[in-house]
Amino acid sequence: MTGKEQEKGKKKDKEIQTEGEKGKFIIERRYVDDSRIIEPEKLELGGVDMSGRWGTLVLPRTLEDFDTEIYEDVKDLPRGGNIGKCWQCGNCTAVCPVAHEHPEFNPRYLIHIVKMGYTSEIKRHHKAVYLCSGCGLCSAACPKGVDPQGVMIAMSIAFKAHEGELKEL
Amino acid sequence: MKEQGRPVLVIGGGPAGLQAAKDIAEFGEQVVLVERRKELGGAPIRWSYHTLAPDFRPTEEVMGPLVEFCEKNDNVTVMKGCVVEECNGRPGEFRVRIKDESAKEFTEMVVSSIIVATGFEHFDARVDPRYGYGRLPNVIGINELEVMLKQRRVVGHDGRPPKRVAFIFCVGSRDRSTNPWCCTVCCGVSIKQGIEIKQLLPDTQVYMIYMDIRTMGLWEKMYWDSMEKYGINFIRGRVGEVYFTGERLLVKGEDTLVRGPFEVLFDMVVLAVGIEPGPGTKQAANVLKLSLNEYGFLAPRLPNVHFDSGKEGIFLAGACVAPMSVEEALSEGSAAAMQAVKFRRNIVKKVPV
Amino acid sequence: MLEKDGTVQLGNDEKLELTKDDAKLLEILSSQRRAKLAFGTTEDYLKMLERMKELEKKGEIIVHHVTEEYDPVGVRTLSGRVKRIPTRETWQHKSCGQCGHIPGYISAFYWIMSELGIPYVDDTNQTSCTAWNYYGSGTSNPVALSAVFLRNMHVAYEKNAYPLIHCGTSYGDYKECRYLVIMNRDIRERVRAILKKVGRELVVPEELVHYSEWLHVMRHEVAARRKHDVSNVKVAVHAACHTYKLMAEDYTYDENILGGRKPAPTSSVALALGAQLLDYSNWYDCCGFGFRHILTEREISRSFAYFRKIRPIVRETHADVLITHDTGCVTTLDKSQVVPLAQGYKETIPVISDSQFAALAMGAHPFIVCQLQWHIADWKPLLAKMGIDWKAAYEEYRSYLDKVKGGMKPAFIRSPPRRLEPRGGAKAFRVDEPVMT
Amino acid sequence: MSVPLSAYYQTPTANILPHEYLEILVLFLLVFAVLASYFRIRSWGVPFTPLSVLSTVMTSRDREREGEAIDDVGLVTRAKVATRSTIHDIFLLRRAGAWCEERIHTIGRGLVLWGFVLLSLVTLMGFLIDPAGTPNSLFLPLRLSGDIFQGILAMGACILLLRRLSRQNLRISTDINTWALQSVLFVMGVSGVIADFSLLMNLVLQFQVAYLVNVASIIIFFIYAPFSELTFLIWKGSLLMQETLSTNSAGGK
Repeated sequence: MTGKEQEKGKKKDKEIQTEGEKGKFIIERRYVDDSRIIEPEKLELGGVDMSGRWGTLVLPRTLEDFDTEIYEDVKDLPRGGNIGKCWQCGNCTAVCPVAHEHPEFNPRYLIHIVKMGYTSEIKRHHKAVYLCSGCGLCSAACPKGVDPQGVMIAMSIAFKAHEGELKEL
Repeated sequence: MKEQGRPVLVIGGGPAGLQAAKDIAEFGEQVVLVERRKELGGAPIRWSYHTLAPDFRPTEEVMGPLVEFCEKNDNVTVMKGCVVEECNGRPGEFRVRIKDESAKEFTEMVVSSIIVATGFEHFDARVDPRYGYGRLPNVIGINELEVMLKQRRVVGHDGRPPKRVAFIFCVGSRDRSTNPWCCTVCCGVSIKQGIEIKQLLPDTQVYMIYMDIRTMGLWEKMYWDSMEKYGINFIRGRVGEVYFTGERLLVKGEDTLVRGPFEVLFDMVVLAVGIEPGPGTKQAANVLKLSLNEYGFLAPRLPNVHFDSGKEGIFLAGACVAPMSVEEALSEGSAAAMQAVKFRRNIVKKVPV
Repeated sequence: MLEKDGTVQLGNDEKLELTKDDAKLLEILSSQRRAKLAFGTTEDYLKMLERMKELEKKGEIIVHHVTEEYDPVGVRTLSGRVKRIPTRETWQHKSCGQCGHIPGYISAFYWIMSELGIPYVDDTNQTSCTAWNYYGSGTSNPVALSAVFLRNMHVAYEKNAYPLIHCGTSYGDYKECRYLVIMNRDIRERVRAILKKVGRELVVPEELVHYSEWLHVMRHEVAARRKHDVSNVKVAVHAACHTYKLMAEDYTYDENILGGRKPAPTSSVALALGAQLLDYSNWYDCCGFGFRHILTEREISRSFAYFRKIRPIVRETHADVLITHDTGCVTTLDKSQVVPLAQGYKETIPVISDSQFAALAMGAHPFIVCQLQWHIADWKPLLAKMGIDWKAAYEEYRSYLDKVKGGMKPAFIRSPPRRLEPRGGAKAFRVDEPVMT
Repeated sequence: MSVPLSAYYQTPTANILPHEYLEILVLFLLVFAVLASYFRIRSWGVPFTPLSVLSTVMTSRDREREGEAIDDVGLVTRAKVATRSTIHDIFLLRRAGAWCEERIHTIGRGLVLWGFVLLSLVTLMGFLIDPAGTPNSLFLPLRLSGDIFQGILAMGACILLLRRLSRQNLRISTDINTWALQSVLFVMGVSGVIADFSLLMNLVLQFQVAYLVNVASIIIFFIYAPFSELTFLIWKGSLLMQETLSTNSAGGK
C-alpha cells in the first residue's frame, strides 16, 4: 500500500465527516468514539437514498504508525525535557487530584501517547491536557524525575502549536 | 592409581566449567576438562557474543584469559570434542569412560569427583511460528544480532541498515505452548543490543515490545540508560503475527497501555529467544544418573544450593541448573570447584596411604 | 538471519539449511500450535473419533461410513489424520444464504458436477441448520441444534447418499454438534428421543465434508476441462472462519499449498487452474459477517469488511478477483463495497465463490450459470482478463430471458430426488496427496 | 501612637527616588514585560492568547471556528461571557483552585491573585488621581488599602512558599522558577508593608531601606515575570477563556 493512496483515503474521511451526534443506532455505541464514525447527511447512489444510517461507516481504530513530531517539540519546550525518562509506572496519575475528578485527564497516558506518537489517540485526548491544575504533586511523586507538571506545561503548548493537525477527523 | 593422583573431572568448557577448572588447578590439584565441541569458551564464544551485559565488556576480555589458562596450565588436561560416555564406581573413585567423537577412541580414567557444567541452548524460534523466524527475511534472534554487532555491520537481507528495529521479548519463554520459565537474561541482553545498535546507527529507531522488564539487580542501569540516554522506546504488549509485505515486516500486536491493536512496519525484528537445556545436559544426566527437574534442567538437591547435585562427589554449576548470566555462571563454577577440592581433601584424610 | 541461498545463519560458524524437511518441521509445529488454539485439542478430537467407533460397536449409533461406493479421496487434515472425501453420489446440503444472495454460487457448482458427469443428489427434503438462530439470537440450544443436524444426516443416509455441506456455518456447527452428541451421553439420549418422534435414527457421518474440500480433491479434473487461460489472473483467497476455525483439526491442509500454514482448499483450486495466488496481511481476519454483527450492527460489519479486508487486499495485492468458499463471505465482502464506493473510496475488487471461478474457467456461461449480474463489485475487467466476451454473453442472456418470458422452460441444473441402490465395483481407495504421518 | 499626617505631605521618597520617575519606570517596565512575554510566547510557536481573547471579544463579525461558521455574536454577549468566565475561572479560582488537593494551597493562590490584582488597581487609581502624589482626600485611604493588599499578597506568597518548604518531596521536586517567582512576590509585599508602616512611625531609615528593597523587588518582578511560569499561566488562562468564549458564544446563538 503506497502512502499516497493512504493520504487519499484519509482526505476522503475528512470530507465526508459531519458534525452532530452520530451513530445513535449502533448498539455498542459507547465503544466507538465520534471521530471514527462517518455518517453522511446526504448520500445517494443510482437514485437510492443512502443518507444517515444506511451510508454509515466506522473507521478502524488500529494504530498504524509512530509520529514523533510532537514528542520532539515537547522535549525542546520549557520543562518538557524529561519526558523521555517516563516508564509508565502511573505514580503521577495515582496522586493527581484532577485525575480523580476527570477520568479523561491521565498524565501517565498523555505522556505515553505523545512519547509513542499515536496521533489518533492524541487527537482524542489533547484537549484534556488543559485540565492540569499545576499543583505539582505528580512531580513530587515521580520516581524517575520526569516532572510531569512541567511536561504537561510543555504539552499544552505543543498541542496548541499543532492544533491544525490535531483537529478531530 | 594413588588417591592424590586422582583428578577432578569437569564436564563442559563454558564459563562455569573453565572457571571451575582454573580454580581447582590453582589449588594445585589435577583437572580433566571435557568439552563436546572443538573449541573452549562455551556459549559466549560459540555464538560469538559481541559484549557481555551489563558493563559492555568484550567477550574475549572475559573468556580469553580463562581459555588461555586452561590450555596452558599443566594441572589441566583439556579433552576437546569428547563426551563422557560411562560412569560407575563410588564417590572418590568414579570410573569414567570418555569418548573422542571424531577419532572414535576411548579413554578410561578414575576421577575423585565430577563437576557438571553442560550449559544451555538458545530456543529455536521456528518452534513458535507466529514470528516467522526462518521463513521471513530480517527476522533474527538475539544470538544472530550479536554476530552482526561483532562484525560492526547491522544490515537487513538487502544489505541496507534498518531504519526501525523491533525487539520482541520472551520468545520461547513464559509461554505454555513453548517454555514456561523465564530466561532471566534476555531483557538485559536485548536492551544491551538496543544500546549498541543506537551507538552504531544513531538514526535508527529502536522499539522494545515487552511483557515485563526483568533487568535484575544492577542490570537496571542499562534499562534506565537505554531510555534516558539513547531514547529507546518501550511498548508494553505482545506480538500476534509478523507478516512480510515484500519490502518490510508488518508487526501486528497490542499496546496494552493504550488498550489498542497496532500494525506497524519495521525493517528488522529481533527475537529475544529464551534459554533451554541442551542435549549435553540430558546426556550427562543419563550417564551420571542425575535427576532432571520438570523443565529438563539438572535438579539440585535443594533449590537454593545449586552446586549440590544430591549425589556425593558430583557437583553442578552454570546454566545447566537454571538460566543464568555469564557473571553468575563464573561464580557458580568457582563454588563447585571449592566443593570438589574440599571433597577430595576429606577423602585423602579418610584413606591413609 | 535468512540468507539469499535459503539458509539460516545461526552462529558465526553455523548455518542451517532450510530444506524441505525443515519446512515440514515448521509446518507440523505450526499445525500443532494452531490445533492447540482450536475447539478442544487435537487429542480431544482424535479421542472423539475413537469414541465414535466404540459407540458404533455397542450399537448405540449408526455411523455413515465413506465407503468405496462414494469413490473417496484421502486428504490430510490439520490434525495430521487422513480424511476421506467422497466424490460421487453426494447429498447436497444447501445453504440458506447461498441460494438467496448468490444464486450463481450453487448453480455453478451443480454445473461443474454435471460437466464432470458425477452423479449427485439434490434433495428438497432438507432443513436449515438453524445456526442463524444459534449465532444471531442465542435462543437455540445444543439439543435442538444436534437434533436438526442428525435429522438432515439421516435423510442423507436413507437416500444412501453422502452429505456434502455447502454452508460453512452448517459445516462448523455440525462438527461441534457431532462432538457434543458423541462425547455427551445426556445430549445423545435426548436427541435420540426427539429423532424417535419424527421416526428417524441416530446416524452420525464418519466424516463431515465441506463442498470446498470436494472441489479441492476434484481440482485436477476441473483443471483438465479448463477452457479459458487464467494464468494472467491475480487471485486473492479468503477462507471462511466457520470452515477452518471451528474444530480446526478437521479441515484440509496440504504442505504443498501455502506451505501448509493455511487451509488448502480454494487456494489449491486457483493454483490448479494456473492462476497467480497472492498472499496478504489480513488473511486470517473474518470477512465482517460475524452473524450477530450482520444482523444487528450492519455499520460495523460493513466497515470491517471494507477497511480490514477489501482495502488492504486491494492495496497489497492489486488482485483481479477475491475468491472465497462460503455464503456469508461472498455476500459481505461483495455487498459491503456499495457504501464505501458511493462515498468515494476507490479500492474495489470482484468477489466470487471458488465454484463460480472454476465454472468460469471451464467455460460456463457467466450470466445463465454463474449469474454474475447479481454481484456488486465490477466483474467486467475480470471476465475481460479471462478472455470471456462478456458483452456477447450478456446479449445471449438477454435473449434467453426474453425466451423465458415467451414461455420457454428455464434451464434448471438439478437431479430429481431418488433413492439410490448400493452399487459394487467402485474404484480402489486412492490418496490424492503424499500423506505425511 | 499618633501619626503626624504631615509625614505624608512632605513626600520623603523624593530624596531617594522622585515619585514621577518611579511611575515612569514602572510604566516602562510594564511595557517591557508585555513585549517580552509576547515574544517569549511567540517563540513557542503558539499565538499570544491574551490578544486573541481581546480580538475575540472585539470582533462581532462571523468567524470560522473548526470549519463551522458561528453566527454573528454581539459585542455585549461576548463581553458578558468574557466577564463570566473571568469571574468564574480566574477570580473564583475554578481552574486554579478547585483541584488543589489541600485547602491551604487554594487559599494561598487566592490571596496572591486577589492581593496582586487589587494592589495594581489601587496603584493605578492613585496614579490616575494624582500622578505627582501630592496630598488630597483620597490619598490616605488609597495608601492604606494598598498596604492591606500588599499584606494579602505577602501572606499568600508566604503560604505557597511554606507549603513547598514544609514537604520534603515537594521541596526537592520544585522548579527553581517557582521558588524565584514566589519569593519575589513575597519580598515585594512584605517590603511594601514595612516601608509604609515604618513611615507611619517616622522611622525614616528603616523606611528608606524597605522602600529601596520594595522598589528593587518591583523592578526585578517586572523584568523576571516574562521569563517565569507566570507567562505560561497567563497564556493558558487566556487560551481557556477564549475556548469558553467561542463555545459559549457558539452555544448562546
